[in-house]
This record gives sequence, structure tokens and C-alpha cells, in this order.
Amino acid sequence: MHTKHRIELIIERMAYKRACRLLEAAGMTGYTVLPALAGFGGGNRWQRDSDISMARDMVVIVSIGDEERVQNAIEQIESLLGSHVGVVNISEVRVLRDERF
Amino acid sequence: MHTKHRIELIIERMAYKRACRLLEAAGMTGYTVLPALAGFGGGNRWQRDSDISMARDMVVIVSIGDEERVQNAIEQIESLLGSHVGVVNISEVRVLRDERF
Amino acid sequence: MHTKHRIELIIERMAYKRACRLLEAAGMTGYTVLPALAGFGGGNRWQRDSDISMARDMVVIVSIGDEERVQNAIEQIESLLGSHVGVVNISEVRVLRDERF
Amino acid sequence: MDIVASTLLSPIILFFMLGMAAALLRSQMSVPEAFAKGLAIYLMMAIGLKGGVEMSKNPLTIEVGLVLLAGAVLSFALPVIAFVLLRFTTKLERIDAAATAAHYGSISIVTFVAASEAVRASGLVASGHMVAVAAIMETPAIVSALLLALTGKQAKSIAGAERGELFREVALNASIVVLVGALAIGWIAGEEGTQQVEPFFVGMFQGVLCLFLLDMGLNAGRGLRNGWRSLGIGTVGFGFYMPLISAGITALICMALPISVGDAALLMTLAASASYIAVPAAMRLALPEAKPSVYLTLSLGITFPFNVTIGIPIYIWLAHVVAN
Amino acid sequence: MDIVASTLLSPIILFFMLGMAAALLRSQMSVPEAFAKGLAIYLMMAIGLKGGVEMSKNPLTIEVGLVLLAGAVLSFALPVIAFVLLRFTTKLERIDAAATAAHYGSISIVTFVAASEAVRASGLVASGHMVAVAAIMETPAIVSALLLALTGKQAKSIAGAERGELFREVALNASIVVLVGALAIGWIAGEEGTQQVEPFFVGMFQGVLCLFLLDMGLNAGRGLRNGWRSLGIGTVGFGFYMPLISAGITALICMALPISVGDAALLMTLAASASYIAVPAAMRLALPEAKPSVYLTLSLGITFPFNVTIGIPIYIWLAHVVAN
Amino acid sequence: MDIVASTLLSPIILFFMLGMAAALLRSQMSVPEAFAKGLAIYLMMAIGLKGGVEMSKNPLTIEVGLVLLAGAVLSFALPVIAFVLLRFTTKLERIDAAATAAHYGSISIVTFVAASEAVRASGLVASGHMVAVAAIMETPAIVSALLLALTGKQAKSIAGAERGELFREVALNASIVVLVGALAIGWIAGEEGTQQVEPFFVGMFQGVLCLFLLDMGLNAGRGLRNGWRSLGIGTVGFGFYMPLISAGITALICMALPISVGDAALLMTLAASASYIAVPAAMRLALPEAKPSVYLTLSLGITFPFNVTIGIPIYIWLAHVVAN
Ligand SMILES: Nc1ncnc2c1ncn2[C@@H]1O[C@H](COP(=O)(O)O)[C@@H](O)[C@H]1O
Ligand SMILES: Nc1ncnc2c1ncn2[C@@H]1O[C@H](COP(=O)(O)O)[C@@H](O)[C@H]1O
Ligand SMILES: Nc1ncnc2c1ncn2[C@@H]1O[C@H](COP(=O)(O)O)[C@@H](O)[C@H]1O
Ligand code: NA
Ligand code: NA
Ligand code: NA
Repeated sequence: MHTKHRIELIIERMAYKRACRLLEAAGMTGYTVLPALAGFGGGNRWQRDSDISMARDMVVIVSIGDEERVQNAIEQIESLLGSHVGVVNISEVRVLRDERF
Repeated sequence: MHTKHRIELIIERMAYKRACRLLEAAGMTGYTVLPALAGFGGGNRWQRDSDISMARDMVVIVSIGDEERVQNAIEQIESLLGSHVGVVNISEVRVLRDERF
Repeated sequence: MHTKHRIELIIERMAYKRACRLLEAAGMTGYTVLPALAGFGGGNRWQRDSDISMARDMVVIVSIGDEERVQNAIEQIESLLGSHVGVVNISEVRVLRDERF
Repeated sequence: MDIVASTLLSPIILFFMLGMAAALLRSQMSVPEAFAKGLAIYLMMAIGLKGGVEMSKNPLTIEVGLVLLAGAVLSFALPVIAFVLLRFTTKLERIDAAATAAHYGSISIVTFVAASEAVRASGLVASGHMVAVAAIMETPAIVSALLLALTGKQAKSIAGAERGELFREVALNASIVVLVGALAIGWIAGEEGTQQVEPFFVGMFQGVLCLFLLDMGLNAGRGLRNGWRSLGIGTVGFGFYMPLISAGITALICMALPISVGDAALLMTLAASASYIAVPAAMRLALPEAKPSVYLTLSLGITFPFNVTIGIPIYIWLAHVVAN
Repeated sequence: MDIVASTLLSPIILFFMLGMAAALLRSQMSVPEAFAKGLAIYLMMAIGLKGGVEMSKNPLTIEVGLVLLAGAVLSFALPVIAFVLLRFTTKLERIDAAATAAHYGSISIVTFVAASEAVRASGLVASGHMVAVAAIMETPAIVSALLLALTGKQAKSIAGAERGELFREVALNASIVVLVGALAIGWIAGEEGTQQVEPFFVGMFQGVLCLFLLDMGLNAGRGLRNGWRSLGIGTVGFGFYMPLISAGITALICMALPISVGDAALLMTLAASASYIAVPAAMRLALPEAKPSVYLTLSLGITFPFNVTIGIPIYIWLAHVVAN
Repeated sequence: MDIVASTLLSPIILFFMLGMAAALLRSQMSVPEAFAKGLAIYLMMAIGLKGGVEMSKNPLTIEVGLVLLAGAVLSFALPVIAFVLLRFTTKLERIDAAATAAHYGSISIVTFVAASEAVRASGLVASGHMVAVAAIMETPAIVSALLLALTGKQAKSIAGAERGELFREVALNASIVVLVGALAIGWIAGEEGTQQVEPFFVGMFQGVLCLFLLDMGLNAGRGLRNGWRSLGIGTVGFGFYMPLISAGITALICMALPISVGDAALLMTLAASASYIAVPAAMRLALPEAKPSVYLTLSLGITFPFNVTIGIPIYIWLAHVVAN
């Protein structure tokens, strides 16, 4: 078991490809994007099935990698987040198969 | 980077608005709800696409906030969970943009 | 509040039932499966809505349990992962209602 | 019997059986939930519109009012019978018995549609206002069952701010909104006004129903395969005899009502059918401790297949006996 | 007026009102997003094909070119007017005003369809190339609004590699791809070539529209209920008077154009309608700081209901005045 | 040639090309997966029912049995040829070559449908039992390819408890369940019994196909754009010449079979088509180490577009040569 860092980035669905490109550029070897169903932030609630434009939909991007790359990725994401509504959190996790990261 | 707490609440889809209202009441500044596809608990399996009533569907609510509010939220959720089938876990994470929480 | 371990297993949708069976066999009392929308790994990107075969879809399995069972589960999953493309991570979390795990 | 054969060999029922067989053989195929929910909304719109258009052709009479009243009373009363039977003949806990009882007092709109087809196929005529009866029977059973559950000690679970939420779920769930709304729209717009939407809502109806019943078969089969172990033999039996009891009671009521054979057959079917969409959802809110594996397996895995195959021909036959 | 009654009592609008009422009464029902998006694609295919087939019957004339040009100019110009009005009469920030302005310069294809039905119902004729006008009006408003936003200091947000992404979202979004594509296919295949797909794309159209408008009503009502608090009275008012201003300006232009009454009514409707699918998505990419709760509540919660109920009859009446 | 033009200019193919063009131009539009999967189930039901109804009109003859047998043999044998070609002409690993071979032995039902339309459009007649041939050809190729893969050392991967799961996925996947089930239902219910569902399953078929092919075009284009870099030139070439080889071999077999021109064209199309729904899913279970970016890019990104545009006219022409 090896210690890695896990980024969890909650961001607008429309902007997720931008964030993904940043993760790739920062050298992360993989990520997975999960759809959200509903949420609340800044005093506003949203719900996927009540908005056909998808303009308020959010997704959660999970990416696991070693400390250095994650640090790298976070710096880039920080600037992206300047204009977007996302929330990002990082935690330490243990993983199998170190060679994959 | 600032340390925050991350609540992850797995609860019935039909009841998620109740849980969300508690989170809002506890002062959490945001949360995101993810749909689940399938699951297992109490000896029973369920699958989203095999149940048109959605009565067994679960969702995962993720909410990040400071320790105090999370503590506050958890107390409220504990009473809600008395009758519901949810599972809740809390972990420590680091976040960007402290001012948003 | 009690300390438990949280497994997060990212695996092909087609193979998730195999992983679930292993978790059940390892004595985990529950798990929840979340659908993914898109992802990147091994140099390839995928997107759910661009592939009607679902052959590239991934899911995220979250399962919370006590240390011993999680250890047990991980050993089994390690062998499953031999042939599958999954990523697995483990973290420590605090939970309510110890008796449910 | 001829009705039995023509019911069992109609494409609708054959697709249901196909789905059920596939699920029991453990095929992994499934109809995506979002698609099936969309079809369900279509079906309720189509049923409501049809009923509304037909109602617009005839004046509302006292006879219609009596049938509506009979429906409401049945929906209130049947859960009490179901609850007592479950408590005496099975080991189900009070709360599971009450939740299950709610399902059997309420109705299954797909069973209603299947019966409407069978009624038409056997040369009978059914009235448009039976859709209104279906709508009216959705809710009282839930209220009735909650009262049964709350006489126990779980009372706290529906206190406070959640009552509003529960009320909206019970009174404004998708089935009721769409069914009653489409009924009203059909009534307002009338035959002429709905002519342009007829190819979609009338022409496609039977076909969409096939697709939907394929999914229902998959759901029913899967529910049965996963759930039957958690049910005792008494509970399984209940899934078979309760519809017959409900239909029998309704038959008695029909003898006292000025009701046509076709309408009587549909009223019996409504009474005999068990909800598997609206009520399970409401129960999750109102009685979260009740086990879905009990009530869903019973209503969807046992009673629904029983009704659409064997039940409906029985109810039509019974209608010939009690009405005229 | 007769048009008003027949518009308001058509099943399409009644289903819209049903959805809106259900949402305002806080019903939890919803149409799954995946299903609604599928229906939206169907509708755009059907509209495009119909327009293309009709265009294939007539040669392209200079008159058609003039109407297309008028549409493009309106789409460019209206956001400027909307922006100025919002900045002077409301407290919206520059970026929110610009994002909102983009919506009002662009168009709502469902409003267009509802107007087409009303035009037809009132005995007028509309041309196939109005679909091309609709397609052409989708995009210029976005460009115009971005220029307005960027004259402020947010300029950095659309720099660099993101411009390509934004261009593709704006020029190749689903509405434009499907609408323009289907228009071309209808044109190429002609009446004969599309005969086989007619039962689906023509026969089902009105019915699918009912289902879609039920969902639109739910969305609009929910948007309104959640969002109205965040809008000042001036902003709410804008949602009502801006469509009238747009239609009025278009009416003036129509007086100078060789345009039929039916086409004029549609052009006014296009100008008066506000986007709630393509533009919000583009704004999320281009101006992520702008608040969706402002522009979506306005366009979907206020202007869309206004247009499909009261607006369209007004525009048809106005078309009789200015065109012939 | 006339067939080529009428194939290429039919709305179905034009919508496919629209989708492909949009994806290659990097439009972000997409058809939600849940909706597309729902349409796929509809299409398979419609195809199965149609075949079944037609089969119910004619007795089953030895000739039919021979064509079914030919289909099964082809599905078994073609993967061997594909595998050998891939191993000798490309750098693909054994497991990737085997997984790809499975796709080319199995069939694409949408290609089959497109060919059926083209056959009909060129004045030929095809038999209902060709749907049964399609169903029979789905599976043997998978078995054959697994044997090829397992003669290597990956043998362990299909051991133990997973064999049952794999068997169910292969023998009871959605395509087979729905196709064979609907075929049987069409056969049982016959023309009269399915009359009520005809407006949905026959009338809508062409239109739904347009919508589905728009999505297929998007998928194919996106697959091609993302995947072509990971394929060598030899592998890309295989995607073009393998369908021709399969069709050629089938042509030889057709010379020995008592088969009509229309049926021969369809049999060649089935042989030439490559699976992109059922087989990829099965490969993920059976050979998870094989790369989807190889086999999906080939079957969906190259062979499918090739077949529906150029291939089908060639096979129809070839059918005229070998059958009569
Ligand atoms: N503290 C939080 N925890 C989890 N999700 C959040 C949080 N804050 C915001 N979100 C998500 O981000 C979306 C936009 O929030 P905001 O950036 O506050 O407007 C919300 O609708 C939520 O889905
Ligand atoms: N230990 C667990 N880890 C993750 N999810 C769980 C766990 N236990 C229960 N769940 C989820 O909660 C649902 C209800 O479980 P239960 O409350 O045990 O009936 C399950 O179907 C799972 O989706
Ligand atoms: N480091 C990672 N973090 C999160 N998800 C990953 C990671 N690596 C791979 N994945 C997911 O697993 C899928 C297959 O990746 P791979 O096993 O690298 O081919 C990807 O498409 C992602 O969805
Ligand atoms: Na009942
Ligand atoms: Na406009
Ligand atoms: Na083949």
C-alpha cells in the first residue's frame, strides 16, 4: 500500500473539460468524472431534472496521484477556479498498484 | 490550504431533501448530491434500472465545511438517521479558497 | 464517532458485479455504486454519452467497514484487479452508528 | 376460456412474459430508468386524455358520482382488511404490514390499462370516467395505512415540518398530477381539440405499452428473484389471494351500483391491483423503517403478474355475473 | 379575441400550464433530463426537416435573403438594447446584464413552434425558410453580448485555448447542428425522400410537443419559485416588457420588408423569444461569473410563459397591422 | 450507380453523416445514453416483430434451415480468418486480435436494417427469417474468439464462478433477448395480433432510425477522432478490407445455397458487419485486458460507416451476381 493524494473537484458540468485538461497537463495519470443530481451553494439550490439547459449542473472530478503532481494540478486549478464556481478538496489515501500513478 | 471536514452521507433518494434541509439549517454553505446506480446493505441488493418506483434508490450527499458546522450538522443528521437507512462518514480534507466555507 | 475504513474502487461498469461479490464475500456489510460520466486513464479518454456499448463506462464503488474486513476485501480485490482496469484507494473516516458495520 | 387466451397471447402480455423470463434467467438486460420514467409519463398522459375526451361527450351524472365514491371508499377500506390479514396470517411487523396494506388499497395504472384492453377485446365498453376513479383511488389508501401504522408507536416519524412534504408527495405525485391534469385537458379540449395529438397519444399507445411492459416484466422478475427469500409462505400467499378478496368485495358493491359490465370489470381490477410506483415512493417518506423488499416484491413481483395474466379474465367474468 | 382563446386552450399550452401549476404547488414530479433532452433533439429534427422540405419546393429568392439578414441584424442588435435597459433600470452587474442580454437576442425554438401552430390555427401561412431564420438568430446575440461584457474588465476570462472551445459551443451546439443539419437534409431529400419518416416527424410532432411543454412548465415554474427572490422588481419587469420591445422593433423592420403576415408574426416571435438552452450553456463557458439564477429565471420563468400565452397572440395581431 | 445514390441520399444515411461530421468538427452535442439505449431496444423489438410476423406467413422449410446454418458457420469461422489476418498484418497483441475478431464474426443490427431498407428500395424482397439469421450470428463469434484468445496464456481469466456470468452476458444479452423474444412474439401473435402495435413498430421505424443513426454518427465520429492515433495503418486497413472478405466468402457460400437475391444481400451484410454493442460488452467481461480503443474504433469508427455508405451497395450488387 502506497500513500497518494486524492483531489476531488466539484465544478460546473459545462466547464469540466477545462478542468480535465488542466489535470492532464499537470501530469495526472487518470481521473473520473461523476455526474451530480442536485446541489446547493451561494444560497441557490439546483436540480438536474429541472433545468434542460444543464447550465447549473455540476460534476465531481476525482483524481488520484502522487503528491508532487497533485500539488502541480492544484496550482493550475486554483487559477481556473478564479472564475468558476467550483469547490476543491484534497485528502491522503492509500492505494494498491503504485506503478499506475 | 486550509483544513476542513467533509461529510459523506449515503441516504435514500426519497429522503435526500430532508437531509439537505438539515445541512442548510446547520449552516453548511454548500453540498452536492450524487445519484447511485446500485448498492447493497442489510442483506439486500438494489439496482436503479430495475425499479421504476425509485423507492430503493440511494444518493450520496457530499458537503464540505468547517469543523464546527460539520459537528452541528452531524448531530442533526444523527436524529434523522434514526428512521432512515443512511450511512454517514466524516473525513478531514484540505481545501482551497477558505473564504467560501 | 468510530473510526472505519472507506474503500473507493473505480472499475469498469461491466465488471462491477464481480467486485461487489468480492466485497460481499469479504464480509463488508454494504456498498454503494455510483455511475461515472467520463474519465481518462492510460492515455485514453472516454465519455458515457459517446459510446452506446457501455464497454468503456466506469463506476465508483464506495464501501465503508471496519479495518479487518476492509483488509480482507482489499486482498481479494487485488487479484481481481490483475485483469481489470480499476483504481482503488482506502482512507480513514469517522462514522456514526458503529453497530451497522 | 376465450378471454384468457386472447389476454395471454396479446403482444402486451407476451412482452411482459418475455421480460419476466429474461429476469428469472438472470439476463443482465435493462431498460434505462430515465427512459422508462419518460414512457410512464407518456402512458399517464395518454390515459388521462382519453378518459377526459370521453367524459366530455357525456354529462356528469349521479351514477358517475356513485362510482367515484365507491372507488374512494374501497381505497380507504381495503388497506384495513389487508392489514388485518397480514397481521394475523404472517409474521410481518406492524409497520411492514401497514406499508404493504397501502399498496393494495391504492392502484396500478398499468394493470388498469391492461384490463381496459381486455375489456375492449371481449366486446365490452368502458366509460371515460373510470380514469377519474383510478385517480381518486390512488391516495386514500395511503392515508388509511398511515393511520394504521401510527396507532403503533412509530408515531413520531411523521411529525413536524415533514407533513407538508409528505402531503405534496401523496397528493401531488407524478401519477396524480399527470393523470388528473390530462383528464382535465382532455375534457376542456374535447375530441376536436385533441385531434392533432391523437396520432401520438392514441396511435402509439399499444406499442409503447409493449415496451413498458417488457420493462415491467424485467422489474417484476428481478424483484421476485431477489426478494422471494425474504417473504414467508403466508406473505407470498397474500400476494395471490388479496387481489381476489378485493375484487370479491368490489363485486358485492357493484351489485348495488348502477354500473355497466365493462366499468364493473375495471373497478374490480382497480381494487385488485396494487401500486408499485406512487405508494412505494410515499412509503419511503412516511414510513422509512418499512422494508421495500417486502412491499415491492409482493406488489410488483407477485400481484402484478397475477393480475395481468390470470386476474383480469377472472374479474371480467365476475363483472358479467354481478353487473349488467 | 379568438386567437387568444384558441392558443390558450390548445393541449400544448394547457400541458405547459399544468406543469407550471404543479411546480408552483411544489409537486416533486419531474421528467428525467435524459428523456427531455432526447425529445428536444427530436423536436429540432422535426422542425428542421419540415422547414427544409418546404424550402425545397420554392426557389431561394432575394426576399428570403432579406429576411435572413434581418434576423441576423436583430440578433446582433437586440442584446445592445437589452443591455442598456438592464444597466439603467436594474441593479444587475455588467456581467449579469450582458449574459441576460445574450438570451434575449437569441431565440427559443419552442416559442417559435408554438407560434407556428398559432399562425396556422389562425388561417395564416408561414414559410419553410423561417426555420433557417431561427437558426441564424441563435448565435449573433452571443457574440454581441460577449463584446458588451468584455468592454468591462472581465476580459481575461475568454483568453487563450478556451476560445476554440467556446467557438465550438457557440457555433456547433446541439440546436444549431440538428436544426441546420435537418434543414439541409429536408432540402436534399425533398418531399418524396422524407415521406417514409413523415409519420414520425410530422405525425407525432404535436403530441411530443405536449410532453415537452409539460416539462417546460415544470422547469419554468420551479425556476420562478426558486429564483424570483433574487430578482428585483425592475428585472422582473424586464422579462415582460423586453419581448414587447423586441417585437415592436421587428414590426418596424417588417414594414420595410417584403414579408407575409405569417412570416412577420414568426419573425417577431423569434425576436421576442429568449433562449433557455443554448445560450445559458454558452454563458457558463464564456462568462462563468454571471449568475444563472438571474438569466434563467428571467428567460425561462418569466419571458417564456409570457410569450407562449399572451405574447404570441399579440405578435400575430401586430403582424396583421404591419405586413400583408 | 442508382442504388449508391439512393442509399447515400436517404435521410437515414444523411443523419448518420450529419452526426459524424458534427463529431469530427468537435461539436459537443450528444444524445443521452439512456435515451439512445431506449431507442435501441425499440429498434430491436420492431425488427424482431416484423421478422416474426413474416415468418408466421410461410412454413419453415429446409432452405430456411440451411441459411440459418450458414449464418452460424460464418459467425464461427470469420473470427478465425480475422484473427489470422490481424496477427500477420498488424502489431496487435494476441488478446486484442482475438477480441477484434469476435466483433467481425458477430453482427451489427443497424447495418442489417440499413441493408434491408436498401434492398427494399432497389426493388428486391427479403425474408422474415433473415432476422433469425441475424440473431443466430450474434453469439458463435464470441465463443470462437475466446477459444482463440485462450490458446494463449491468458487462459486463467475466464475460470471459475465467472463462467456463468459470462454465459448469461453472451447468450442473454439485450440484443438476443429482445430480438429473439420479439421474433417469437411476432410469430405467435401473427399479422392480426400485432395490428394494434403496427403504428408504433412499423410506422415510426424509419423516423426513429434517423434519430438513432444521428447518435451512431456522433459515436462513430468521436470514436474515430479519439482512437485513430492508437491504430496502425495495417489495423485501419483491416477495418476496410475485412468486411469485403467476409462478404466475398459469404458470396461463395450463397452460390451453393437456395437463396433469393435479397436474402443473399442481407446475409453478406451480416457477415460483413461488425458488432459494436453486444460484443464489446462481452469482451469487457471475458477479456478485460483487451483494449476497447482498438476494437471499438475499428468496428464503430471505420467498418460501420464503410458498410452503411459504400459496403451495402456493393453487397447488393454482389448478391445479384451470385444468387437468383
Ligand atoms: N461546501 C460545499 N460542499 C459541497 N458542494 C458544494 C459546496 N459549495 C458548493 N458546492 C457545489 O457547487 C455548486 C455551486 O456552488 P457555489 O460555487 O457556492 O455557487 C453548488 O450548487 C454545489 O453543487
Ligand atoms: N457500509 C456501507 N458502505 C457503503 N454504502 C452502504 C453501506 N451500508 C449501506 N450502504 C448503502 O445504503 C443502502 C441501504 O443499506 P441499509 O441501511 O443497510 O439497508 C445500501 O443499499 C447501500 O447503497
Ligand atoms: N488516477 C486515477 N484517478 C481517478 N480515476 C482513474 C485514475 N486512473 C484511471 N482512472 C479511471 O479508470 C479508467 C481506466 O483507466 P486505466 O485503467 O488507466 O485504463 C479511466 O478512464 C478513469 O475513469
Ligand atoms: Na387496489
Ligand atoms: Na430573441
Ligand atoms: Na460480421
